[in-house]
Amino acid sequence: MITLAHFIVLGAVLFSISVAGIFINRKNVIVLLMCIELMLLAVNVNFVAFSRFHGDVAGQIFVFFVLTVAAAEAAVGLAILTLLFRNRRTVNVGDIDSMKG
Amino acid sequence: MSPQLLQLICFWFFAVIAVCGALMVISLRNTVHSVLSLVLTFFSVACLWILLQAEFLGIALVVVYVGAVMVLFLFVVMMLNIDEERLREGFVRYLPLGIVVAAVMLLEMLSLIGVRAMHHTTMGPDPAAVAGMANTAWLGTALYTHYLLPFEIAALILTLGLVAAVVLTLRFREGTRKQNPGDQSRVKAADRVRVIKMDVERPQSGEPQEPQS
Amino acid sequence: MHQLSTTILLIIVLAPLVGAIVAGLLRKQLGRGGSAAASIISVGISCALSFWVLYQLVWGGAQAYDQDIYTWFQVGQFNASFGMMIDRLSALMMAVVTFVSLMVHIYTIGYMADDDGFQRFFSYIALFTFSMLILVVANNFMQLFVGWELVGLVSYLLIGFWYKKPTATFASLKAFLVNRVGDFGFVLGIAAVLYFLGTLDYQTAFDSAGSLAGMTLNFPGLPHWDAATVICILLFIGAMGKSAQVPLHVWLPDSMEGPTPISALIHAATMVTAGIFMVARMSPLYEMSATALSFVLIIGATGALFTGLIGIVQNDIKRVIAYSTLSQLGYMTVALGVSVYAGAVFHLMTHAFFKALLFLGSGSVIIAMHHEQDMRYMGGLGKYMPITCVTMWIGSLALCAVPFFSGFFSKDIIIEAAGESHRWGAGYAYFCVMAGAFVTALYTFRQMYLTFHGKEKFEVVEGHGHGDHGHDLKPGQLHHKPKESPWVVTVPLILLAIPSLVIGYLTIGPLLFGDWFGKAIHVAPENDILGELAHEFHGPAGMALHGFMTLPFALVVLAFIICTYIYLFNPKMADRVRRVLNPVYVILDRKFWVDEVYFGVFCRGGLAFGRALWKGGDGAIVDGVMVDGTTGLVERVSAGVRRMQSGLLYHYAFAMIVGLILLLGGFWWFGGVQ
Amino acid sequence: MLSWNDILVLLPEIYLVVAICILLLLDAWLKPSQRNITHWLAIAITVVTGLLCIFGQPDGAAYAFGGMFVRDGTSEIIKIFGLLAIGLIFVFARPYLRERKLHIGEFYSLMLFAALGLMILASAGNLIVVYLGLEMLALASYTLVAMNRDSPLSSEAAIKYFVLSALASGMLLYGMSMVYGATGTLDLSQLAAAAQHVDMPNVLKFGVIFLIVGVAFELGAAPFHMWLPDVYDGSPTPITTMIASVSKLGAFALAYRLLSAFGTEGLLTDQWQLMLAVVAALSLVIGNLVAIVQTNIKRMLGYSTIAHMGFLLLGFVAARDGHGYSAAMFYAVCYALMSTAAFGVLLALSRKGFECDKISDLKGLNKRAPWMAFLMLLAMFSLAGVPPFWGFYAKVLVLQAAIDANMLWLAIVGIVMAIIGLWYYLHVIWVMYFEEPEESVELAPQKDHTLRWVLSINGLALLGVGIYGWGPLLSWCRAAIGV
Amino acid sequence: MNHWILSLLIWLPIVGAVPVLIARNSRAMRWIALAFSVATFVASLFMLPMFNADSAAMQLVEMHHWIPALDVNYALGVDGIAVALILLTTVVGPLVIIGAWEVIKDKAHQYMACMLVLEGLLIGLFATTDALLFYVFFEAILIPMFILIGVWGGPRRLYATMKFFIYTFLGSICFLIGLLYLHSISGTFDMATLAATDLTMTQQSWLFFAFLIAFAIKVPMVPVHTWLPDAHVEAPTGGSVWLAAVMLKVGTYGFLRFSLPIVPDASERFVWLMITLSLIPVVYIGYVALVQKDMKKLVAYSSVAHMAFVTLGLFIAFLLVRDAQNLDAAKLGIQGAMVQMISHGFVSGAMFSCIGVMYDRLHTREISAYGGLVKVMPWFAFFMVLFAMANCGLPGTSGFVGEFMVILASFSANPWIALVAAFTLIIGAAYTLYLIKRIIWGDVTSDKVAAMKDINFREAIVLTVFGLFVLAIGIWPEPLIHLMGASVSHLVDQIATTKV
Repeated sequence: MITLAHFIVLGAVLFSISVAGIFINRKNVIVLLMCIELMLLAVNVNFVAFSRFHGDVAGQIFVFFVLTVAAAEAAVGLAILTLLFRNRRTVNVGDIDSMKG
Repeated sequence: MSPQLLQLICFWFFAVIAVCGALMVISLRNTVHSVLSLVLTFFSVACLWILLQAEFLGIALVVVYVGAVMVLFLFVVMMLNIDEERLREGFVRYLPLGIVVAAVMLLEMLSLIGVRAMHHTTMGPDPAAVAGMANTAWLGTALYTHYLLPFEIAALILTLGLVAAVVLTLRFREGTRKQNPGDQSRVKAADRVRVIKMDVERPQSGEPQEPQS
Repeated sequence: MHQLSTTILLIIVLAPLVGAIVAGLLRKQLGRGGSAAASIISVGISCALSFWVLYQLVWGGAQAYDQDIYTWFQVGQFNASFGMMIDRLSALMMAVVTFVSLMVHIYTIGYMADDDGFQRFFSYIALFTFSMLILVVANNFMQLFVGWELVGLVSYLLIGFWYKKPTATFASLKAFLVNRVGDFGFVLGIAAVLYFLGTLDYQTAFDSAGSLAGMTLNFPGLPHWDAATVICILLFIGAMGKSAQVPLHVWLPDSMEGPTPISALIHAATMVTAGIFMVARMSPLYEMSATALSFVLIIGATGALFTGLIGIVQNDIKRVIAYSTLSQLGYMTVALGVSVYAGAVFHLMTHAFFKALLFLGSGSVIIAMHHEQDMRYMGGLGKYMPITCVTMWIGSLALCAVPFFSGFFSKDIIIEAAGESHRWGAGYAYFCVMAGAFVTALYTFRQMYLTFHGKEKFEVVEGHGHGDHGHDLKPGQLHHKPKESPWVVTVPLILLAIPSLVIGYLTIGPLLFGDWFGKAIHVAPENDILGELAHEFHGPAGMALHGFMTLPFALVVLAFIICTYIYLFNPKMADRVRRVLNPVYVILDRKFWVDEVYFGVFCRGGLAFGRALWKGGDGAIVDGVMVDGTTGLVERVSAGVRRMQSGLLYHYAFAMIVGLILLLGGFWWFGGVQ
Repeated sequence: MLSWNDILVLLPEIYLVVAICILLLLDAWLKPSQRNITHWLAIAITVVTGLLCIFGQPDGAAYAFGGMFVRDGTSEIIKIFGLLAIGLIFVFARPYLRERKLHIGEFYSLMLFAALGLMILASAGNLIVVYLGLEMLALASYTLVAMNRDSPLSSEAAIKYFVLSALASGMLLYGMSMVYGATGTLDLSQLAAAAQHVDMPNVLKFGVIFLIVGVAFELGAAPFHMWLPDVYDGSPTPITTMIASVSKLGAFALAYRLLSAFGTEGLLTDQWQLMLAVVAALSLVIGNLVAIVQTNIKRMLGYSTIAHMGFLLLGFVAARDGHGYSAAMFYAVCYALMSTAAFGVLLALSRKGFECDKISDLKGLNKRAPWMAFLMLLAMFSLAGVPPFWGFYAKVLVLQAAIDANMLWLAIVGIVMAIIGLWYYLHVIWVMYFEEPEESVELAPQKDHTLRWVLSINGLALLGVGIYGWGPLLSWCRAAIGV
Repeated sequence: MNHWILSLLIWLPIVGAVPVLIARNSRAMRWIALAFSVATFVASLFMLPMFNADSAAMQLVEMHHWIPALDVNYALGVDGIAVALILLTTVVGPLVIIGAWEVIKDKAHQYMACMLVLEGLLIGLFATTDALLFYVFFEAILIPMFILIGVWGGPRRLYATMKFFIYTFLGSICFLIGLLYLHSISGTFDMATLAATDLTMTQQSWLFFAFLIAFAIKVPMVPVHTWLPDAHVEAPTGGSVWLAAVMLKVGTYGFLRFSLPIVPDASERFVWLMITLSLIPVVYIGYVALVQKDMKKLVAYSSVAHMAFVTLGLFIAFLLVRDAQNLDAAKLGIQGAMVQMISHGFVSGAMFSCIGVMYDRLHTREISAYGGLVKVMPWFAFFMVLFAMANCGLPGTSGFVGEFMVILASFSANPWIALVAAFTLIIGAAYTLYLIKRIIWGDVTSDKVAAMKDINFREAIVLTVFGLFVLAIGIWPEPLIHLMGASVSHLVDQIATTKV
């Protein structure tokens, strides 16, 4: 039967995958953003699982807010992305290193 | 078969799909494809939640994320035409590193959390059911009573997001020609044609005459 | 018994200071005459008063004076004051100092007549008189040291008086530094006195001198030396510097770069004898340590003979006298060494007169020769300048200890004392002083003949008259015949010649064999050689007559004959002798290479050492390694760290994730898990 | 549910929200020429909010919305100084923005949103509220950083800031989820109690590691500091000022709320102390070392911020008793105002077409504008921690806290780095005072009188507080923490 | 009861800096600056009758709570030593201002302001009895000095200022750590209380080294002395005078206020280290000074050598008190150190003023550029020789007193120490008179030198005042010694009492 461990491990796996994604995709910002979405997803899985485990509503509420904020963040983030693209004609973060040192 | 077993099967089914989807997100060459696989992941996770009787969040995830955020992603991806090739280069080179890091991460996390300890902690009964109402109602009451303040703040954050997006993207370009129907309909004949008397003359040779606008 | 008045004593000491300040600071306003007058009057006053004081002490029945004037510092029970101890010893010194100084003042009017530094010179010598008096009247070690250093300062200023001459400035520096080497020991000596006796006051120290017996140094890392020996030797090192004892004698000959009056006053009559005076003053302490006295004896004897030898080969008229001074100081030191302090002071006095006379005389010669000092260009001056010649002869005979001359009595006593003494090293000393008598005569007569007799070795080139001294002239050429010096020069000569003749005869009786010095000089009974000598002393006349039959006189006569033959009748002989004795000649001419060694080791060596420390220590190690090394390291490290900030987004992300992993791992490692 | 008490406690925030909305609407109707109205209005709003914060302050702590919202001394201090910083930035920024065609109403509304986020964060009583406040602050910051839309640099800075910050908040959330999982509560006031007897202690500690990561990121402590120099460098100077002052106060608030929630004995045991210590030491070293080689003064100050955050962390390291927290708070406040002063001078010196951001741009400032040079000197000496300036006492307090906590080695690292840090601050002074001005750049401060006066007050405050004011401030901080 | 005069002394010059800065024309500005510094001097004279030299207690006490939270107070008070040093400061103050009168043309306002602020801070440093306040002044002094050297300094001033500032900052921040450590032990910053608190040997040793680094750099002692020559060489005359005359004393003052009373046992434990560190410069620096080509460097090095006598005098006290029970000798040594401090203040200040006089005329400090000055500027030569003689410790000048006393005392501690210390008689005379020989005596070397004018009235005032003090202390040091006597005895008692 399903135990807490299942979900926590799933969350951990998703988290690790997102980390791996960040490591592997060094160019494409959009994929980076998606990896972060994955990370948030992992978080949410944890929350829901724990909430259910504790029989406490707070966790699910938190998930609700995370979703909301993530939406807003996505909006802003993509806006910034378009801005960047407009200025740089690329979303390849491999080329974006005009500030260093 | 017992419901527990069924649950377990379902869990494994969706979990595997979710993980595969996640892997595809980070590994597919085409950005659009990765977005779509992300959608897949979300979808299956939503199913997992519903499996946990968190129906509202499951639906919300599908609606809000799949319906809005991911579409936004797709939109952006389409809007900015990106040459995939350059974005994916070095993928293979970094793959091992990525795997190692992820593995280490996972190892540390699991060992620190001590999943073994949790392995026997089964889920309790559905709290909503205990409270005697549907999950959504259960969530809603909490949200509008005890969590009113965060709710309001979240609203403000959305406003802020709106303002931010507008600030960043909306721009009035100089030199763009816009129609103004009011002016168009308000126009008079005199405004359209102006009769000019010109005395006859020949243009100076050498420099070409400016065309009258 | 009545008390001497403090006021008068203060006047004696301070009058020259006032004179110096007036002459120095108001030199523009007063002009040459004014400042000369100022200083001469001031010194005259203190001279007169000194004699009055001496009179009071000897015949007026005044009791010795010992009082503090004001407290210099007072820490715990240590205190140092300025004060005066006037007993017959210091009174005698005062008299001698002020008298010679006065003579030199007068003489200077003539000698420095056409020098730009006229006023400056007067203010200096007045200042010197003041410093010397401070030293003489001191009633404690601190003040003694003050005077000690002040005379050193003035001597420095005066040797370098003609600051344009590189040799002069060099000589002044040398004099000061060598003296400082002496003072180095002297200060330690004073410190030792304070440590062992707990006071700096003479009287207290002398009274408790007895307690030194059996005291020893005990400190970690030090042998248990006898206290008295340590004190006395350290103090004597100071005396060696000031009184130009071997091996610190090197500054005195060079000091002849200064004007001649200075050579007379400071470097013959007074300052250089300060060391002798000091030891005599400290007799109660020295009597406590035979070792120290033997040390004194050896040093003195060595100086007495060997410096004299150098004198034989000198050609500069003043240098001859300078070396003779060194030799005579050696005699005095020998006297001290055999604890005939009175004899030392006696010889000090007589020597002051006749040596001042000799210097001033040579100065007068130098004037006549237009500042030509090389005796090889002189000769036959006797007929041009009779007074100088005669007075110089008197001085020379006194120097050679010809009976009835003042020098005889003092020197003969010393020789006899050296013979009588049983102190360790006395035999060596006896030989040295005896041979020294011969040597003295040798260089003295040589000098007299070369200067005043024989054929004239200078030529007179008739040319444009006065004003330019010996410019565009080869050495030994004069514009006009040498002539006798003006009265301001000759009068002091005469006035000094008189005591050179008679003072010994008059004073030997009371000074040596009467208990004239009283408590001022303390001689332990077992060292009382004078007492023994007193038995065969039957009045000065008898002593003088007996003197004709002694070995020293014979040596003098021998030397006289040799010199007369060589320098008067057979001048070729001199060169031949020199050729025969060439190695000896070279040794003497190079002054035993002492100067060269000192210069090489201390000056060049010191500078090289300093440069090494500077470049190596400060430059390379401290700045190079410590300071710049550190900054360089920081720069390099920061440049390295900086490269991590690649500007690439994903690197930043890696950094975060790696950080996270490390934190997790660290926590895991440090066993956060139960 | 909603009682008057809640309204009263939240009065400043509520007022601010309403005011922001009004400002937004009003600004939409104003012509660009009338922007000054918005300007003054925004300043007025800031001031009023500040006053509300001060005067509505209950003695002790007041709770609202069932402990979601806490209004205590700490939150009061953070809010007041945050608003103060915002107000200063408004004043300093106007000429700069105007000359760069950035003087838009949204600037003000976004800044005020940031302020609101800070205020919520400062008095959050629940992890959810912490998160929301943080995000509000963050979103406003991203937008402001990217505000200069035509500048590639600022959009680059924005994307870096955004992505990394999102990553960080992801980790933070993960930590929160773990804490929640372990304790079963999101309420900060109950965490300490719950933390004492948890059946899954590892999960809790594990979660707190992630929390620390999140905190470290917000502070900009190494190795989570990478975003900071680029953001300082890329964003328009007023925004840099905002990041350096308001966000740092926010970061402190975050750290304080999260770390203090667990009490001082229970979880901040040696490992945690050690981790914070390592992070602190690392940021001290990296910040100072890299700052030395900078030529761009904004970047240099960015690295110096990293170093300062290292110092600030010393306070948390030593937070066995409240002294550490109060020292850290003192440091945060002090740092906020030092950076407003430093950047204020840069703002005052920048002109149309001339961005004063190279250190070499300050050459011979003492000749051209002695007063500005003097103010910069005050700021630099204060940042360097030379008495009798304010910054010195901040350093003293954190060092003392570290020593009291037997972390002598950390204190020594601190001072060694302070000495190295001295170098680049002195270099700025050196350039201003000891070098001749270049003919090419014309260094004339803005004519704006309000700016000059306020800036002067801000600069002199660094000296004044150092000479007298720091005592009261310190006791205020201590009272707020409750020691 | 609160006294006011110390606060007056501190703040008068600092406040005076404001009108100086805003004064319109530079002539008025100079007079204002002079007025304020002279006023400070007069005020310091008024301090004397109020002060009772027979008591070792802190007098003219003023006390306001500053930071109750940390028990930091604005606490002022002076004993004899502090009074002497304050007088030194207030005397030097007007002199540097006169010395810079029309010499400084560029940004003269700021220069004078720096001078005044520096004076005020130094007075504050000597007047405070609160450790943290002391530290604040200790550090704050660096700022005007930094600006002085940096703005009006010579060509290599970047190197010099940075070296100076970072060196000293390093020292002072170690001091700070020490203070905080003390505070975490004793919970107070009051120096008297700190002197009374018991400390274990370990604690004392830590503190001792913290203090050592701080003050050794300030003094400076070998091997952390190299900032001084560079700073001096680059500094303007006024800066050098302040640096040499007063700022170096800050280090030794710190030793006798912190190391001696607060950590006596550690000081005793490391006394041979200190004595060695004090004896090395006597020889080492002496030789280094001998070969300098730049006269400012030479005098700077000689300062290092002279200050070594101060530390020597302070620390032989431990041998004398603890081992030999020879309290009088200990007092003698410490007194000597104190007198040496004051005397060196005047002598080195005067030396640097002289060098400034030469520099203003020929704009070089190369010794080789000069020669035969006595011919062209006899009055200057007079003063120069006077101060040179004081510098090599000639009796009758102040330079002699301190060295003499220290040597006397050190013989009682151990003759070897005295032996090395007395070496200064030779080497000190060597480098000083070698300098004199090269610049004063000899024939006029160049036309430039021949064209040099003798000192003008203004310079004459400065040099005369210095000269008077040098001679006064040399001829009659007793008043000065009496002024400090009680405090010195008290210090010896503190040294005698162990804390573990």
